[in-house]
Amino acid sequence: MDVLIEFISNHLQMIYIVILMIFVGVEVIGNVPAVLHTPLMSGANAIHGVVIIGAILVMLGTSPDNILALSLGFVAVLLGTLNVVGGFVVTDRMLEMFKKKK
Amino acid sequence: MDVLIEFISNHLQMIYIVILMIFVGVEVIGNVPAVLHTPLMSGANAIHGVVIIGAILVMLGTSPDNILALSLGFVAVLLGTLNVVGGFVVTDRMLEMFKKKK
Amino acid sequence: MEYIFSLEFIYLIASVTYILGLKMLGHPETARKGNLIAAFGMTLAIFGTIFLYQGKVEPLIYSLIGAAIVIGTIIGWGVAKKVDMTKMPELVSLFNGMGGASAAIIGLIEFNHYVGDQLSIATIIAGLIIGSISFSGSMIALAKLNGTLKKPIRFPSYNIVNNIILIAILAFGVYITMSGSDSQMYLYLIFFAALAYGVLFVMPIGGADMPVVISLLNSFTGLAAAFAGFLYGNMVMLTGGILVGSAGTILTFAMCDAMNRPLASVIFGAFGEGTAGSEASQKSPQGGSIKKTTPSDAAILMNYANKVIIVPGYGLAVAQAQHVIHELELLLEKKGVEVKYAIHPVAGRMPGHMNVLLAETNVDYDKLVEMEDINSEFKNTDAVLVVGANDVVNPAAHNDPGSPIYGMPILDVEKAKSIIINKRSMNPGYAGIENELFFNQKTSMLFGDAKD
Amino acid sequence: MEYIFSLEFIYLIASVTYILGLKMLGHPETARKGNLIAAFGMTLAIFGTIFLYQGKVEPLIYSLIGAAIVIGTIIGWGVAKKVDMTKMPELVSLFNGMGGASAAIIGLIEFNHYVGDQLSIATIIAGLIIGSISFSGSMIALAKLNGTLKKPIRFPSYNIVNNIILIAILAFGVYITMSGSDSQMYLYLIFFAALAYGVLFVMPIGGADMPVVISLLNSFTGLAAAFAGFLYGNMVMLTGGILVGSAGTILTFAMCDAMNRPLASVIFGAFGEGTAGSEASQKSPQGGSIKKTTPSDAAILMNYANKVIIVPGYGLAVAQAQHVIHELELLLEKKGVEVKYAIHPVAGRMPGHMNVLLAETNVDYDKLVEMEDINSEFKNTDAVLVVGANDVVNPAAHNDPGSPIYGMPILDVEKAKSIIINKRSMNPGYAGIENELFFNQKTSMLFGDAKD
Amino acid sequence: MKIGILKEIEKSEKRVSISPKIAKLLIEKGFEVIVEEGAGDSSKFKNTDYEEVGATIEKRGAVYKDSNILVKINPFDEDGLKLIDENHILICQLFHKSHPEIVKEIAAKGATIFSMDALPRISRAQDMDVLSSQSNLAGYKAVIKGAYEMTKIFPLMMTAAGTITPSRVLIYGVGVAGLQAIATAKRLGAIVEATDIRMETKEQAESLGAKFITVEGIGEASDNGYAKAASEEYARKQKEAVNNSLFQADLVITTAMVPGRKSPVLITEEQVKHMKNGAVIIDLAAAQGGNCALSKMNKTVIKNGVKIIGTTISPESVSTNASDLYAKNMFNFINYLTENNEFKWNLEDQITDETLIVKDGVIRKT
Amino acid sequence: MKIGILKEIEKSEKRVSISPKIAKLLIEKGFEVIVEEGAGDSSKFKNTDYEEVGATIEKRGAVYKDSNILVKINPFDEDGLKLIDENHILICQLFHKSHPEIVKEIAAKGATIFSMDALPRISRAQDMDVLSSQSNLAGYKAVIKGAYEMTKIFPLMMTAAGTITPSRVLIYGVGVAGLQAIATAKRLGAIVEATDIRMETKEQAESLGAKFITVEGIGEASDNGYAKAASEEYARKQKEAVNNSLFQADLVITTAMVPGRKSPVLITEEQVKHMKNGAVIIDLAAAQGGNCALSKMNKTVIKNGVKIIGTTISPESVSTNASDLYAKNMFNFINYLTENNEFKWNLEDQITDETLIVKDGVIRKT
Ligand SMILES: NC(=O)c1ccc[n+]([C@@H]2O[C@H](COP(=O)([O-])OP(=O)(O)OC[C@H]3O[C@@H](n4cnc5c(N)ncnc54)[C@H](OP(=O)(O)O)[C@@H]3O)[C@@H](O)[C@H]2O)c1
Ligand SMILES: NC(=O)c1ccc[n+]([C@@H]2O[C@H](COP(=O)([O-])OP(=O)(O)OC[C@H]3O[C@@H](n4cnc5c(N)ncnc54)[C@H](OP(=O)(O)O)[C@@H]3O)[C@@H](O)[C@H]2O)c1
Ligand SMILES: NC(=O)c1ccc[n+]([C@@H]2O[C@H](COP(=O)([O-])OP(=O)(O)OC[C@H]3O[C@@H](n4cnc5c(N)ncnc54)[C@H](O)[C@@H]3O)[C@@H](O)[C@H]2O)c1
Ligand SMILES: NC(=O)c1ccc[n+]([C@@H]2O[C@H](COP(=O)([O-])OP(=O)(O)OC[C@H]3O[C@@H](n4cnc5c(N)ncnc54)[C@H](O)[C@@H]3O)[C@@H](O)[C@H]2O)c1
Repeated sequence: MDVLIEFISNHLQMIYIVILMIFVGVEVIGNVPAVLHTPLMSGANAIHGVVIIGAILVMLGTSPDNILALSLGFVAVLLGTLNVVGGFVVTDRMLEMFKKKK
Repeated sequence: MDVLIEFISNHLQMIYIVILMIFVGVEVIGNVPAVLHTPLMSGANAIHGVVIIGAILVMLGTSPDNILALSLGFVAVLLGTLNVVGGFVVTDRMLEMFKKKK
Repeated sequence: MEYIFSLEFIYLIASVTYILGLKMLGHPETARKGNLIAAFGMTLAIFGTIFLYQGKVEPLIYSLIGAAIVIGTIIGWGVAKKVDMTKMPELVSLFNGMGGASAAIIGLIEFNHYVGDQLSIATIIAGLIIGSISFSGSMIALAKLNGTLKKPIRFPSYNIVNNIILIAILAFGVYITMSGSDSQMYLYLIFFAALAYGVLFVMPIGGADMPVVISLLNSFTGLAAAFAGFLYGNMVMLTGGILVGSAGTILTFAMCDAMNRPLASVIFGAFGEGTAGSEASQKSPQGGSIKKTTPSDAAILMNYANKVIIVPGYGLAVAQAQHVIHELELLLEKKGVEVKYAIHPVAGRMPGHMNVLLAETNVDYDKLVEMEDINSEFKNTDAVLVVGANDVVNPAAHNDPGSPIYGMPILDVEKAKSIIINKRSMNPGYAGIENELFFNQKTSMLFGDAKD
Repeated sequence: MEYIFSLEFIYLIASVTYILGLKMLGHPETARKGNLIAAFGMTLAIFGTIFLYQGKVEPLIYSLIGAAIVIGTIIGWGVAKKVDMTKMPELVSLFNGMGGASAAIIGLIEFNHYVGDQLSIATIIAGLIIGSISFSGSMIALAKLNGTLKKPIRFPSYNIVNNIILIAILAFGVYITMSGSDSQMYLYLIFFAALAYGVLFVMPIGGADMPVVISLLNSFTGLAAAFAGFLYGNMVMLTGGILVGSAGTILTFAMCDAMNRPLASVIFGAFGEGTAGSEASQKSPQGGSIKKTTPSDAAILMNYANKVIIVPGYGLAVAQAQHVIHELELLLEKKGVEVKYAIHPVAGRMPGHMNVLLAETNVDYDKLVEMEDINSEFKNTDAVLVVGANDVVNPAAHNDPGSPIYGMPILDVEKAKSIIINKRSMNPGYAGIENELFFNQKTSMLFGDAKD
Repeated sequence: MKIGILKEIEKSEKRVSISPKIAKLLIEKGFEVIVEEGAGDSSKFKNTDYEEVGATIEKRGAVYKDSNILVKINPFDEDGLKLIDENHILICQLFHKSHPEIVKEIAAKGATIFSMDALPRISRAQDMDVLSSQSNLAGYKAVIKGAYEMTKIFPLMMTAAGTITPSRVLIYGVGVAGLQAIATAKRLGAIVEATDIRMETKEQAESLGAKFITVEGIGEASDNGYAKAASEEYARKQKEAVNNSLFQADLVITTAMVPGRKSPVLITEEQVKHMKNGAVIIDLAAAQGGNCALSKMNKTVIKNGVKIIGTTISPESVSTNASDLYAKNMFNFINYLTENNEFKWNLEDQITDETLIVKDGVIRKT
Repeated sequence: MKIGILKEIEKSEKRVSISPKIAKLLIEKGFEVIVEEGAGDSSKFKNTDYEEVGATIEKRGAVYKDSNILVKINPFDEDGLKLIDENHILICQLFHKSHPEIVKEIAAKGATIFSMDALPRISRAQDMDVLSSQSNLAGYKAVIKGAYEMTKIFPLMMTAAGTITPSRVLIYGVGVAGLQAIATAKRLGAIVEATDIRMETKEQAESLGAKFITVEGIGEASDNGYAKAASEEYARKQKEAVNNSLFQADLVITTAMVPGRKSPVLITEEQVKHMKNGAVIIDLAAAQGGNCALSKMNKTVIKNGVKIIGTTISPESVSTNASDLYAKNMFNFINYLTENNEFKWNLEDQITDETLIVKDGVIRKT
């Protein structure tokens, strides 16, 4: 119990941020037309590609002789990039159908 | 400059919270029908009555012999209460017109 | 340790209730509940603060606080309950002022506790200034609303002067912060300066625009609260304050374009009194001035009416809006509103013009009521929608022997609780918002009595 | 000091771009820009992280990172550009998996750096589990979408088993955290367990439901990212992750009721393949299965069409929806869409039935086109809206010598790019959303070829 | 006072000036109502219907003898005039400008007469405006008659047996009659075009879904709702503008009238030659000479495949409704002129002044 | 092959079996078309119109002599039958059930005849279905005729001269004709009620805005679109159910028919007595005896104030359109039966089988 309490009071602001973020997330999606579901999903998908930053941090942190970590990290960054780049590009392509007519 | 920088990096999370809060605020209002403007305003008005907490803290903080502070604080709390209570009650009354018909 | 956590926790909850509350306030159905939720959160926060305060406190102080709260509650409640509907805006303005004052006072008190700590001082000063402005401003707004202050005072280059003062205040504030001075004198100086500015700020603005002003001041107070919150690192004040600050601002703009005028023109009183639009749900008739309103607005008004009478006229034919009106009718009936059409014998340009139109959309014949029969019904009608009719609802026929239509029997729409007049439509077919789409198309309305 | 701040600052900006981006993605007009904004923020964050990193870093590592990013970009871009539209969902699923994997790997690496620090370990484990699940899950989803995996595998009390495994994993996770053990073995054990669960989780779900599943996994990955962010106290990851987490969840539900089925029934495969609804903007025809769609959806589809043909039938008369349809027509034309009516000679129940109906709403005679003339036009029509017509668009007249209408000429709607069939209306008049209100009234649509 | 309701003697006339419903109202107001035998028959009002509401049925002579106020629709005829004297107050559509001789006769008898058609076209007079109420019905019936005479149907129909193109209807004169004609033709699904000398009618016609044919250089002002006579030059321009539509038209309805004048000729024999085989022209202005050169009052002329039917603005065939409306107008009129059943003779009042043609043998208007 | 188009000789008949437009199509398909002099006149088609599209105009005798296929609308009459021989293929509405003697005659001549009215009511035959195409127009015209005969107007009108209540129209038989009648009456603003023995027509009537009068215990099934004869008991129930509306009705249109049978009597003399003074009954079933006991074919009977007009489902008066549609039906029919201008005689085919009454002198259907 105390652990929890301690945790909360230590990371109070973090918690605020998390909660607010959730609100924002919910609000932002609001009621989107169904046609946009896929693009939206794909967009969000691209965004959670931020993990790549984690991956980068890991690599930046690891000593060059820790092969395992390095190679794993390498893969992580690679995958992350895939997620980010691919994600955004795909989304963009999907959205082409929404180009406004003149 | 440094002051600013320092300030920012010290209160980073606060800043996040502020920004997110702003987002939430904006999102939440979204596009409200004009009839709701007054009630909404009045509701918001009641909410910013939170200052009362500040007032209370002041009083709790001041030593009982600091008459000025006390009296001022007293007024502050009083006014704050007015704001809060009055605000919510008024809002509620305004909203009576929205009672759903059977 | 324990109680800190729980206090923080309470604050957390409170902040959430504010957000939820505000959100729900945005929808007619949930508005009321929303208000209560926020109120609940507030109560929680207040008592939390008092009872979970760490460190020793004199009972005297407790009792003082208690007293203040009790008195405040009684007064606030009483006033809020008693005052009659048309005075609501005054009240809001009043309470808003209270909040501002309270914030200002905090500033006054806390100032010398924090001398030296620039950041805090800056915060305090900011809170003080904003709080004071919003206080004095609200008071003026109040005075204007209940008519104590009639005409907007405005002298050449008024705005310039105003802005200069404002800048002076800010500069002074910065100076105090930087200098680290602890002079009470300075403090009160800036305090009064701010008060003065508040007055000057609101003075020149037309009474009809007050709601906008109030909303603006409202978000000011929000900011003030936020600053205080920042000062104490008190989350609930911070969040609550910011929330109101941002929401309030948006709201202000929303209001402005509800009466379609730019905020600037409101503040710098670009328009004169006469044409000044006035805020929607405020029913008190503004002498002779015209109230604009929005479709969604009028829609809600009708949705919550029990009985609506539609008065079609030649304009309906010109706009070919019969289908639209019919759909509106169906819509309202779904919502349980009783809808009738008042057919004036000479509405339109040929005998039976309206019948032809409405028959086209298969409006139920029983819904079409002749003038003689319907005139008695207006008085217990909540809303009348006059679509492109004019002469047939023109009181001049009764009152003005000079007028060409004098002596012609008319529909006594004035008797109804509220009247919506729809005149010349902009480009019909333009898609609007929400379920008012079609209704909206032809609707830019004038609130109040028929006359063009 | 300097650069930290600026990095933090960059992160701040990034987080904001995500929010904005996501918001804009919610509106057809802005969607595209939104996507770009988010992408921009992301780039910013990535390079910021690399170049503003404090403390010494081997060039080797830099180059490695660089390489990884370059390769990733090339592959990702290439694939995304090449793959054809119908395969989009697969791609999304794939990329989502990548993200999950990446998160999982981070967990694997960081584990032993934090042994002892319970909180961090807990975070790591959580990230690891979720990441792995979403990785393996996505892969299965992918396989199902491109048909590698056909039929849903499901054996008695499948769900029970699944849940047990899940619980086991969680319990084990908690144990590792508490025990403070540093055993790599445990780590990998839980890793693989999670992978396995991911597989089992998706296996039994019908291919048509995949989009929902992907969206779900998507929000999982979001969470994983958030955990990683928490681990490093890295704001941008935290915010981004949470954002996706919450948004994704909402989205998942939205999708579910777009195909009106509860999430549960999707996950526990309550429905069989056949009737399984399928996600809206995905065009690939599902063998024989029916696609439901929502009004707002169909609306947008038509708004962005260049040419829409409306096929009225007897149902239109029964529903008396002619006015509604007419308004829709006007609406679309305002949006610059070309609208025509295809009148089948025997639509309705009497000769000229449709003419009577549409004349009532003053539909322009030139817009009514006879079957012979319009049939050629369908192929270059983006959307056909069939309202309460059936036989007259029933291909059986061509294909099925058995059918009573065999030999009757019909409207070849199949040729059009997309078809919306509107059948029996629920209670007309119920107010829907946005400009689709009226349209919506009579609309619960079946996507795909005509047949009832 | 006693009000006498006379039977209309014109053979084509099917209306009656007061319907039982209104007779009832009059009686309630304290008037006595005497109805000539069979007056209501062809409007489907039986004598008994009148008796039920308290009116008395009399032979024609008796009606003249017993009543102070004599009500009719059409001008009084020779034999009628013989029976009137200085005590009689007559009310009917006299069209005094066109019938000076009758006016003289009445004056000679020292009687008094109000003419309904002289009513000013002002808003507050609308409920007594027989021209509006009658020509309105005439507009409706003209279309029905047209539809009946045509060998085509009005609406567009896309059927298994091919598509029937909608009929094209052209309407001259967008007055009350014209507007109602537009409305009715439109309802039946025809493509309707209309033209008028008064520009303000453009919007009105369009508000009923008709296409308005503007005669460029159109500039004839209207005085209080009525049209002035058209200039030569206008007439020419008009023909040019309209011809195109005229030659495609399946049904043409003309309502163009200029009060107290011969109505303008809008369709010449030459134009008729170019019209569609099978087309129909209904000329509501035939009584005043007709808008079509070939039209003859109450006759159907067929000229190379075109049927030209001459009739009037008075909707005799829808007699039931027409009588009801006319009667209501009369009621409002009498009501307006009298105070507890006595005439006010308020000659300052515009309505009284303009409608009172002869007072006690003195001719006030010519 | 040569197609001969004969002039209809019945005096009331204004239609022609092939219009110039269709003649053109036939000629394009390679047929020769011979038109009897003046055949199209009363449908407003001039001989020249036919010649323009490449048809030849002949005297009646010549038409019979030169052509292989003889097309008509009404059954062949005595003199006509004299002129036919075994090479002739005749196409018309024979109503063979009602005209056995004509069938015999034709058989005797060894000729061949298709009867259009025998066409099966199946979807793919709809474009040859003359009953549908014609009764559709009849439904429209019936309303126009009614509106023309009535002394009231259809729509509701609230005017300065009082309110005119809408007319009430009652329609018996919601077939093709009935539906079109509903639509037309509704368009004109009347309050429309309808009744039919086939329950499925309820929704159809309502889809056009009419109120359907359900005869409780209604249960007569329909076979392939046609109604079966109604039971005694049903007839009674129907009258009870309808009376209320019947006695308020201003216009009644009856279209109730049972193929090859005398049409049911739906309105008795007794009922007519209770109807409104001035009401009008249009009986489209008069040819088969009529739905109203009093109606006489092609006559207008007036019985205590009620006008009863007996006519048929064939819309002779809208001849232009009617001919167009009939012609189109014929074209589709001939088209369907022939392959590059030769008959296929595919007797397995339902349409051929059911319409082919006599083949080369052999009677196939009675
Ligand atoms: N019934 C008859 O037989 C007959 C015959 C002749 C004359 N009149 C006269 O006509 C008048 C009828 O009165 P009324 O009230 O029906 O008509 P009205 O008094 O002429 O007023 C019509 C109003 O509709 C508005 N309007 C025009 N087009 C519009 C559009 N597209 N959308 C929205 N509003 C539009 C106009 O104002 P904006 O331009 O500002 O929009 C105008 O004020 C009476 O004075 C009557 O005496 C009647
Ligand atoms: N034109 C003529 O002269 C004539 C005469 C007789 C027969 N027919 C026959 O009638 C048919 C006409 O074809 P059609 O496609 O026009 O009509 P249809 O084939 O009868 O189909 C009508 C469809 O509308 C739907 N519907 C019914 N009420 C509805 C409502 N309130 N809202 C939405 N949808 C509704 C029904 O499906 P749900 O019940 O699932 O909604 C039904 O499938 C042809 O087979 C033709 O042969 C024509
Ligand atoms: N405001 C009122 O109280 C009131 C009451 C009744 C009628 N009115 C108006 O008075 C006007 C006239 O009514 P009316 O029907 O008795 O008019 P009318 O019967 O005298 O004439 C019929 C129409 O023919 C037109 N016309 C005349 N000469 C023409 C020409 N050469 N070419 C083309 N058109 C020509 C006239 O402009 C008029 O519109 C109408 O617009 C009506 O709305 C007003
Ligand atoms: N699907 C097709 O191909 C097709 C084509 C044409 C017509 N039809 C259908 O066939 C049906 C009959 O067409 P029709 O107009 O030739 O019918 P009809 O002319 O033979 O009869 C007219 C109507 O009278 C009704 N009727 C008969 N006896 C009655 C009684 N005692 N009381 C009340 N009503 C009675 C019949 O039900 C029918 O609706 C129609 O519903 C039509 O839609 C179908």
